Amino acid sequence: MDFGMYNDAERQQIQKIIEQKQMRDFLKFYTNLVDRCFNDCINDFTSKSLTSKEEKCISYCTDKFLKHNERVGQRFGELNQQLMQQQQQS
Amino acid sequence: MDFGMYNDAERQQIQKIIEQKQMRDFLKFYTNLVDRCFNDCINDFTSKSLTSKEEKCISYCTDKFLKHNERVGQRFGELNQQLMQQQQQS
Amino acid sequence: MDFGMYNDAERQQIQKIIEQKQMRDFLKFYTNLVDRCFNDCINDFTSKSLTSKEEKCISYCTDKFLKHNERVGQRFGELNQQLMQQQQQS
Amino acid sequence: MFSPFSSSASQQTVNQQNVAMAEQELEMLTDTFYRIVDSCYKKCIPPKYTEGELNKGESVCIDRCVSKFFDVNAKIGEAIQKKGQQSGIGGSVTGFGA
Amino acid sequence: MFSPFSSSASQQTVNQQNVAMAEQELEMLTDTFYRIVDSCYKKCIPPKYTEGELNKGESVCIDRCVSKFFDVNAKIGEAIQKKGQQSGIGGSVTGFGA
Amino acid sequence: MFSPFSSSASQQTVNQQNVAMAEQELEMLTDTFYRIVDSCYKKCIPPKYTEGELNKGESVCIDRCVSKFFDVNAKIGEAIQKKGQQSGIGGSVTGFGA
Repeated sequence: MDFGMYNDAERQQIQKIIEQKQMRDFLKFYTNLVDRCFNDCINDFTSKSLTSKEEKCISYCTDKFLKHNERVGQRFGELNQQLMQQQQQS
Repeated sequence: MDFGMYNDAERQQIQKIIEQKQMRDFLKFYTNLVDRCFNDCINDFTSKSLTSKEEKCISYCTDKFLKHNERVGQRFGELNQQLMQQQQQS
Repeated sequence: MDFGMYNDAERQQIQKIIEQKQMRDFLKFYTNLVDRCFNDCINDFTSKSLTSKEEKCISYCTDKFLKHNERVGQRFGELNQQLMQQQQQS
Repeated sequence: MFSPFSSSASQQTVNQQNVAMAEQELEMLTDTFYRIVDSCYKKCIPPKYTEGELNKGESVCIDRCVSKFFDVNAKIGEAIQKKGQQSGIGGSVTGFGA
Repeated sequence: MFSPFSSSASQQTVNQQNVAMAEQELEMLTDTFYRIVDSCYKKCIPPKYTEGELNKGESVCIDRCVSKFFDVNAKIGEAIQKKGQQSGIGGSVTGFGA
Repeated sequence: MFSPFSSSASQQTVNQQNVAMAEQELEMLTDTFYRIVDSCYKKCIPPKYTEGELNKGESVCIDRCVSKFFDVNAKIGEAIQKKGQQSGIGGSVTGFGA
């Protein structure tokens, strides 16, 4: 976001909102991660405990989802910045 | 909705809420539209830019989704009004 | 939840929040139920009214979804309580 | 709507519970609308797009789909009420006829 | 719970942060519950309905599915914490045992 | 950022509409981010996991997927504006460049 249009007091308040949002965003990320990996990895209900195959799948899925988020975040940031610059020039 | 039960002051406040809601509703409509058309039309990741086939698909999908929303809205309004009349008679 | 850490006044306020939440939770349960059973049971659009086969499906689906919710609720409660006890011991 | 003899809106007292109720009904109504849009799109519009218009078959399907959604909604609402699992909430939970 | 000698609730001060924390834990707990309902329905209940009861296979599947969801939730929570990507949020993020 | 000659933040008046606008833009931006994460995961990551790394094909697919999502978002935003169905909301509805 471009904060150039806000005064210092407004920026302070916006900063507070961002901090409150971070906790909610982390929870959303975490629940998305659990839902996706559970749905993709757990398909054997012949026993109550996780099989070693399922445990490995969950571990790979967690890593992959984290890296996916990171990579999308990088591209998202770059493209969003390009867009902002285009808007300022036009 | 049936506003007959509210006084003028209440109606004014409800009107304000409806106006605030319209912006949120439009955004929801817009994000649903983008998600659906992206998911239905974009399946080629051999290049970075949209193919002409994808562009055409997005354009058709946008038009169709708009018309679908409109038609559902018409039927929804009619059936909802019927329901309200039935409830008032019973 | 473990309310041991709250004083009486706080518990009263939390109790109020729980009551307000129950209405929202019921609505969420109800809309999930309708969406699921509609999507699973209604696939014939050659006529405007529900077929007897569809009506039966909706009825079974409703019962099954209710019982599913109940059973998940029982297991959820048990496992959650176990977790709380483990956390207090550690 | 203006009448010189009616009490002006600014002098009326606003019952906040009334306003909150209206807001909740409005939320439910639009939520239901969006859920129907979603369900009926999946049921009636095949995801390959060769034109921007709704064809005849799609249009008829949408009309019937909305109608059936109302019926299913009412039917399940009644079933739930009969089971008495939510006494006291009553008929307006269906999100229709608000 | 009432005792004539304890300070009455109305005289106690309410720590709004405590109440907000309880509210958030409650939200997380019910959110988790609904996500399990959803996931385990997809895993255990085939979408053709020939009866309203849960049969034996479905019931057992549900029990195991809920149990496995708790295990996966805990496992991923630990993995995330180990990666230290969210220092300071700690064990309660899992939405369980709240 | 500190300058001894600028008026201190505590003396400035906060325009609550500005703050609300910033909050809404922030919500839209993160909402869009999560929707891209979701869509591109479905498009690019096959749900069988034999390693925790993103392989070359997946990485390239993600980059192109994010880029195409931006393009589709812009294209649909323009189309909607051209139809004039939402005059007055303007370019910021796309959730980008906020």
